[in-house]
Amino acid sequence: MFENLPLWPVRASSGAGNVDALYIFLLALSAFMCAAIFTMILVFATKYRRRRGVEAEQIEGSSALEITWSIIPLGIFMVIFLWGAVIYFHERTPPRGASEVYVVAKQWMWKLQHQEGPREINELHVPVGRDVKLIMTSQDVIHSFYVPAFRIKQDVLPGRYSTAWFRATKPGVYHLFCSQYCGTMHSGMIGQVTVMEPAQYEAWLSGGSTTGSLAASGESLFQQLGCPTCHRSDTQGRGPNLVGVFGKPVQLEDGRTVMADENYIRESILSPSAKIVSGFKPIMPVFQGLVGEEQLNALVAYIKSLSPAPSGAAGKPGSGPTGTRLQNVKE
Amino acid sequence: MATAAVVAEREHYLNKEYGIRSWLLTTDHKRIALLYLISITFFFFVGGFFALLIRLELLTPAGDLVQADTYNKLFSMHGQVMIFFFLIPSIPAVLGNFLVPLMIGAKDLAFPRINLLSWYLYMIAGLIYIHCIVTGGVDTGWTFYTPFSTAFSNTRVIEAGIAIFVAGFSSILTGLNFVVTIHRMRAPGMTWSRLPLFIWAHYATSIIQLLGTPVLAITLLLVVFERAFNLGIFDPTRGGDPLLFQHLFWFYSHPAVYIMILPAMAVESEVVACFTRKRIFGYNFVAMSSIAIAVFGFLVWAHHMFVAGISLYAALVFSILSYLVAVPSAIKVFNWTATMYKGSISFTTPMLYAFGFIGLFTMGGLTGLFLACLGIDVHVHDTYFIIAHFHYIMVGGAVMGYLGGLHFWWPKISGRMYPEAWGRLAAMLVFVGFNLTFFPQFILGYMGMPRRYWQYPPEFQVLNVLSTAGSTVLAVGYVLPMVYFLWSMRYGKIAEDNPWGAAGLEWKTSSPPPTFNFDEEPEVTWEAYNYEQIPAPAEVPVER
Amino acid sequence: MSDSPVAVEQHGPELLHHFVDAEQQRDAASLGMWLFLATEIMFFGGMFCAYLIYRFWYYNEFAAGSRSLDIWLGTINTAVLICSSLTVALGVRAAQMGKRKLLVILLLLTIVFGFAFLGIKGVEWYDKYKEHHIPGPSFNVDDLVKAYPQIHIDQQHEQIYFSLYFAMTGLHALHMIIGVGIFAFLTYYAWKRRYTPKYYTPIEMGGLYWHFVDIIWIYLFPLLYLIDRKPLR
Amino acid sequence: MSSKFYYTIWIALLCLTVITAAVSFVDLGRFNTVIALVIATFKALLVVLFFMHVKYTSEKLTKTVIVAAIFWLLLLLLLSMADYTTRLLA
Repeated sequence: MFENLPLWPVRASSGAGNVDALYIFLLALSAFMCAAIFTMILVFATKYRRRRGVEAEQIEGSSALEITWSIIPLGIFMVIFLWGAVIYFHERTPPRGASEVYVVAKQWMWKLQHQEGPREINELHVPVGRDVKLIMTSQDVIHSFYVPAFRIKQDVLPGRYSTAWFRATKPGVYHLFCSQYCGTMHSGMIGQVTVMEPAQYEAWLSGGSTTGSLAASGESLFQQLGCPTCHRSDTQGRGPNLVGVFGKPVQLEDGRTVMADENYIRESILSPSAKIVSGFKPIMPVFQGLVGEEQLNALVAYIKSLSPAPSGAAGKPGSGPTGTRLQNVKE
Repeated sequence: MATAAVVAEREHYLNKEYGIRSWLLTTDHKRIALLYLISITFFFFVGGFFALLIRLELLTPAGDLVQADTYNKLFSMHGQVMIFFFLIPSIPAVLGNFLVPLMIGAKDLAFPRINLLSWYLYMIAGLIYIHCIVTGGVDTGWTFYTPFSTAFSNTRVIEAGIAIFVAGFSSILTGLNFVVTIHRMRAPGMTWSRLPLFIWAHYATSIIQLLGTPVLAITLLLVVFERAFNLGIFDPTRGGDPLLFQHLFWFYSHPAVYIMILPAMAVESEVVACFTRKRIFGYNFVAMSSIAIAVFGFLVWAHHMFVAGISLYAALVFSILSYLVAVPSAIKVFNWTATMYKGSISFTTPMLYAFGFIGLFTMGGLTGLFLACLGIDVHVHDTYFIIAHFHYIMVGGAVMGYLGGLHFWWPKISGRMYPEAWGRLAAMLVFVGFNLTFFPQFILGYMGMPRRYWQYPPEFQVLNVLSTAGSTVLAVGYVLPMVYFLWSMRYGKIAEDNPWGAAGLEWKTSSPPPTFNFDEEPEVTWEAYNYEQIPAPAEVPVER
Repeated sequence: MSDSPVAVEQHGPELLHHFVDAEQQRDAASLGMWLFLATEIMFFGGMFCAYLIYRFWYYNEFAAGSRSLDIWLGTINTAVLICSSLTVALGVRAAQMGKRKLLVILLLLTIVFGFAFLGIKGVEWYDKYKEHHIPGPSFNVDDLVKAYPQIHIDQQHEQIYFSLYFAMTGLHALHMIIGVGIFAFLTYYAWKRRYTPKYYTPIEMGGLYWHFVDIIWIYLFPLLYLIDRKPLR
Repeated sequence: MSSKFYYTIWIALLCLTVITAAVSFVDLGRFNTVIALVIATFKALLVVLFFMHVKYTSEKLTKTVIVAAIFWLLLLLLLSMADYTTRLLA
């Protein structure tokens, strides 16, 4: 109902409606509370304004009343908390099988690369109805990826990946803001997200220069850096076999078990000695400073592509083509 | 400046001695309060000047009034000046300094020389900061987020950091003095349950100052070390975690919000009681809610970091804890409202500020619920929604409280009445101007306008113009009291000892009080807010 | 830093005007000092927090860095500080009993121990300087990588350990310097017969401060020096 | 308090220092850290209780201040760790 009001942001993602619903609930609650308190104050102020010969009535207070107006708000707060937590949990858990876009933020631009290969600067094209997961990192300071129309925001940190996801529901062009202050042209670090119908999107995708998928460029980089000498696809290598590693728990030498997510792979490339896989020696050279953020993204995308895409992607129209492509790279 | 106005023959703290030395070397808490008053007023107008420039820049979507770098410095220095050099010391160091010993019946604070030292530390910090401003300023935002502040900013971060470090110790010493004074210096009969709520709230504030400020001090020091000596504690290129800085920073800076708002609540309790002529409804609950706010305030800091990359589980924990601190704040609002029931309410300037405070604080507090709520915070974090929210708390709450308190105790401080009509006009201007300035920013925020933007998409312009228009009204509302307070020091009506017919020990001594506060040591035999025993003044004293 | 000397405000031997009696004055000073020490705990607490997190993340680098410190000098320095705490405790007792000469001697001894600690600390820092273990552009821990091949060291992460080492020991040393200053002050006034068995609050307060700085070191020693000394396999 | 008492505490502190340094050379796995911290806390307690006279002070307030400060320090440490220890879980 607020779609046409100029004072309300567009709703263009699957999650936006949930956020708006909670927001409207909170607005109504606040309006009610304000109205109640302000009315009481106004009524008291007129009714009990100072009159000659009328003394104030001394009232000590009432524990029952105090407890009532502590417990009832607390109850309401817990409802708000739970409702908000559900939305947040949803926002922070990307669905399996989402197509991936790698984002590198730097002062003061957004560099994005689709897993299919196309690169964009300060622009992101996505189709309607597809889950898109953003895997983001920064080259310098903290930035924040903010698309008001999608109601998503996530700080982008140097030295690690942070992720966000959305499913666009409405074609159009929306603002992409950097919302974490990042220096001189912080307010110039804006771009746009173009949401297209799937057919148009496929046309756009094939229209660009064909650089090959991100995983493919990752693979050639993997070869180039000589990684396959140790990371062989059998069990004979001096390094762990990387096939099927991603998304699974990894047993470390010191007894810990960690989940092999994007950040784990990233750390294992940049600072291999931090987490040694059980049964292997810390012989891998450090790649900190040798590979740039975008190369790193390609490597991560490649290593992820070595793990079979989850079958849970079913039921999400539009995610089909990427899923098969990933599996092709595997062998 | 205050000495010039005094003509009464009776000896009191203002006319006991004259000359610059008698002020700069004073250990009298009342004189130190006035020293603070002058210095924080100066910084208030410095910060206000930056604010006006920011609002003027935002009149148009394009960045046309100042350069981007200048704009970044303006909002950074606006924040730092207003928070560390105005709001944190405002009520505690001026009204608290003046009133804590008077209210508990002491001759002075426990450590008068440390009190003076704390003012000197504040002045040293202020001078360093002014030097920082005039030699180029600082552009890190008031939050100093790393790695921007440590490795990327080209401005005078070290100087700003050291200034705030020193100001922090000034704040610690004030808090330390209050706690010791409240524990050790109470007059005979002044039991804990007889303390004015002003004292309870200042006690809670002091706890935060004591236990929170050192963490800010060390955090800023580590940032300074990182810039100056190449240490790498927050440096992501060496494996450091930029979020660690944020954790440490907000460990202080969230409770710091309560350093600003608790004293304002302290003022409101006194003012509401006086002008409804009633004991505050639920004294125990209001007193304990201050302590609860101080303690719970330390448990919620990471709600500033819901989108910063903290773990999902930590976010859940900090969100639920954030709601805990909302309960005692709500208790206070309900109790003030309940106090008005069957009262005898008069609409003096301080009471108008109190009405304004309750209204604006309620709105600020309710929008705080939005921000503690994980699902909403993701969308509105780092937008103008946040800006509006914390200005409702800090300006709508703390500054309204400060101005209300200044009017309420002005007769005691200066021995003169301010012109009531002008006072009411200024209070109305502040209220209207404030809402016009900051309400549109809630809408801007939900529409998605990020904070700290020098230029912005044109669809946000209408609301920004409204906001800028409001800020000019607000500015007039702030200049007016300064003018008529100064005027009243020479021309104002001589104040009686207790012009409002208020309860509280501070009204039992003369106006202005003698140097040692009371001619005879008071002995307290009554409960706080014994308004049934105090005759109301025949009419609300109005100038001329 | 401006924090420390102020907390031991020098009350005149006579009662200050705003106190009712000497007991109130003494109690106020004592509470003030303890509150000040509480703020000091939080001041160092920020660094302890950073330490805890990074030790959790980069245990190997912390272990290697800890091994590179001289445990003998560390232990000796701990002993030196404990001795200084003893002289302070005895000094307060001497003041209580009005033994002026003993008090002055004990205060002077404390100062000597203080300087000894700072001197040893200086030697340790100088060693770190020679070994290029000071964080910054010339930082280099190839020597540690060679010395402890069993520990997987990341050179960058190692800088975090040494950053914390220098921040923590540096600020501790600064507190020591301030402490020595305070004690020089106390010695002078003790010599001038300012303190009597009825009035020795400044000695007591200075003592509390000194003990506190000692306690910080009591924690810094195991946290920085003893992370991992067990024989390497 | 007699000076002998102070000497006893002093000896105890010195012994504990030597013990903590010596024990660190013995491989006890995780318990090395635990023992080091337990000994440090014990030493700190000796200093606080006896050298700083907290044991004999009649005042509860002093103890309250100390407990409050430690409580706040733990708040800082534990709530920060609530983030760091759970980051890898998600």
